[in-house]
Amino acid sequence: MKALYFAWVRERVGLPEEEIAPPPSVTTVAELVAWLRGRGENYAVAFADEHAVRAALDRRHVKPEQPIASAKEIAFFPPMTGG
Amino acid sequence: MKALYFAWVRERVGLPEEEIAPPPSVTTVAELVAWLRGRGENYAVAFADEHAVRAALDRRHVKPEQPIASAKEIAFFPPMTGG
Amino acid sequence: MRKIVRLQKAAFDAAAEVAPLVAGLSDIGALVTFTGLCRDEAGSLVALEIEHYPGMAEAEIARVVEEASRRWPLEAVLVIHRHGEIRAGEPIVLVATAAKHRAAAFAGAEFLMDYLKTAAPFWKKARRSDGRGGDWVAAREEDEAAARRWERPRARGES
Amino acid sequence: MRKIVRLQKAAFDAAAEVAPLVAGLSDIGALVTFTGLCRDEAGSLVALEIEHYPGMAEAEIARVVEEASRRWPLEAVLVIHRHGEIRAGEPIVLVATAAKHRAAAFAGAEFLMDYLKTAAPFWKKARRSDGRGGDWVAAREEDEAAARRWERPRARGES
Repeated sequence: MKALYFAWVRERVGLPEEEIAPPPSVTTVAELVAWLRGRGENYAVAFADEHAVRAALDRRHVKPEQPIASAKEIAFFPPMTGG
Repeated sequence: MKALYFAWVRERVGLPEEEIAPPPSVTTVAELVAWLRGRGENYAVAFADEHAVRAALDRRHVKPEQPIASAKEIAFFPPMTGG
Repeated sequence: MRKIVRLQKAAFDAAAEVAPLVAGLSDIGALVTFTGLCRDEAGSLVALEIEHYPGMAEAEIARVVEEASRRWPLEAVLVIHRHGEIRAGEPIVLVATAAKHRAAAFAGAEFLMDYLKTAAPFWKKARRSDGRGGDWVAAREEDEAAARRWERPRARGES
Repeated sequence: MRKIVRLQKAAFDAAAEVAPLVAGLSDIGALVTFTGLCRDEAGSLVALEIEHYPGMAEAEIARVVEEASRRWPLEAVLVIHRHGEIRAGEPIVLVATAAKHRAAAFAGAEFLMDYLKTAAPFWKKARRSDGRGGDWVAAREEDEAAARRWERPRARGES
């Protein structure tokens, strides 16, 4: 699946987007975050505070407990500051 | 004192404004309305419904119990419909 | 606070009126404008004839603007209200408020409109397309209720 | 309901955008516009860099407009949101709502702004006049609170 990073999550990860292939044991957004955290210092820093990062699955806001199921795109970002 | 009439109060009275000289026994807005009512059929019709007519003394909204005191101008009109 | 208040017969262009209100103000985050228009009521209304109480209308609007600026941190306020004949589709009233944050600008504009509706001495007579003689527009209980909600000790966005 | 939604880098002229939204609509009594501007924060801010999530930003705005039109009898809705560099004093977002009566137009515009602030995927980075590297603007708890008030079953002006 495709992972997108925005704002300071993007800056800390160091990438705007990438293809990721989590193992089958990763079934929820929270589990995916935990898995990403283990991929390197940059991810560990970006996802250090669980409550600071929001997620969208296939472009819809989701909670950490949301199953990833067959989503094609997941995005991580800080709380929004538009308008 | 000067009396002003607006909207359908003006139409029913038949005048936009006039000089009036109520007797000294007329001390409040409500008493002035009662006195006007006795001045003719047009006034009786215009002031038939006590709750339908609002008043302003020297250009400030007032309640019927307000003393007229030394006001120079009194206006009568229906509820406002501006904006 | 910058302030523009005007009564006039002539139509107005909302954009042209609002531009000078905020010109040069660079620390404004929110600008709310409200334009009240003459509805044709599904084609049944040709025009409104708006009567006003000269002198008191200006005084009441000034009082309401003053009260709004006491309640919210507004940087600029504009009120333009027309009188005389207003044809369907034309603007009747323009209110604009500018503030650092949007809660104050929105609340200020709504407050001004609610009070203009119920406290400013203007009266509307309708001219109908069926040729019927004009009827005076009745005051709406909803407008009275809208104005009453500001009587609570403090409202949202109030500082 | 007439609907205009656009994301763009370019600045916009609020008046020029709103005119076609209501052109030819003669049974509208209320037009509310909200312009969100880039504050210079007492001279300390030079510009904002607004990042967005293409695709999702459009989808979220469409969803929020849809929800507003379900809650209030709106005749026209416009949302324009900029991204990229926005200098102090420039407009960032424009929301306009038109309805027969003002309660719906005001409530619709406030609702749209509260949701754009908290649900549309945009992020602001500030460029400061002291040359400091940009800091990401933090979300305001007031904005979250403003959005939450619409979660009540029915709000004022709702039909």
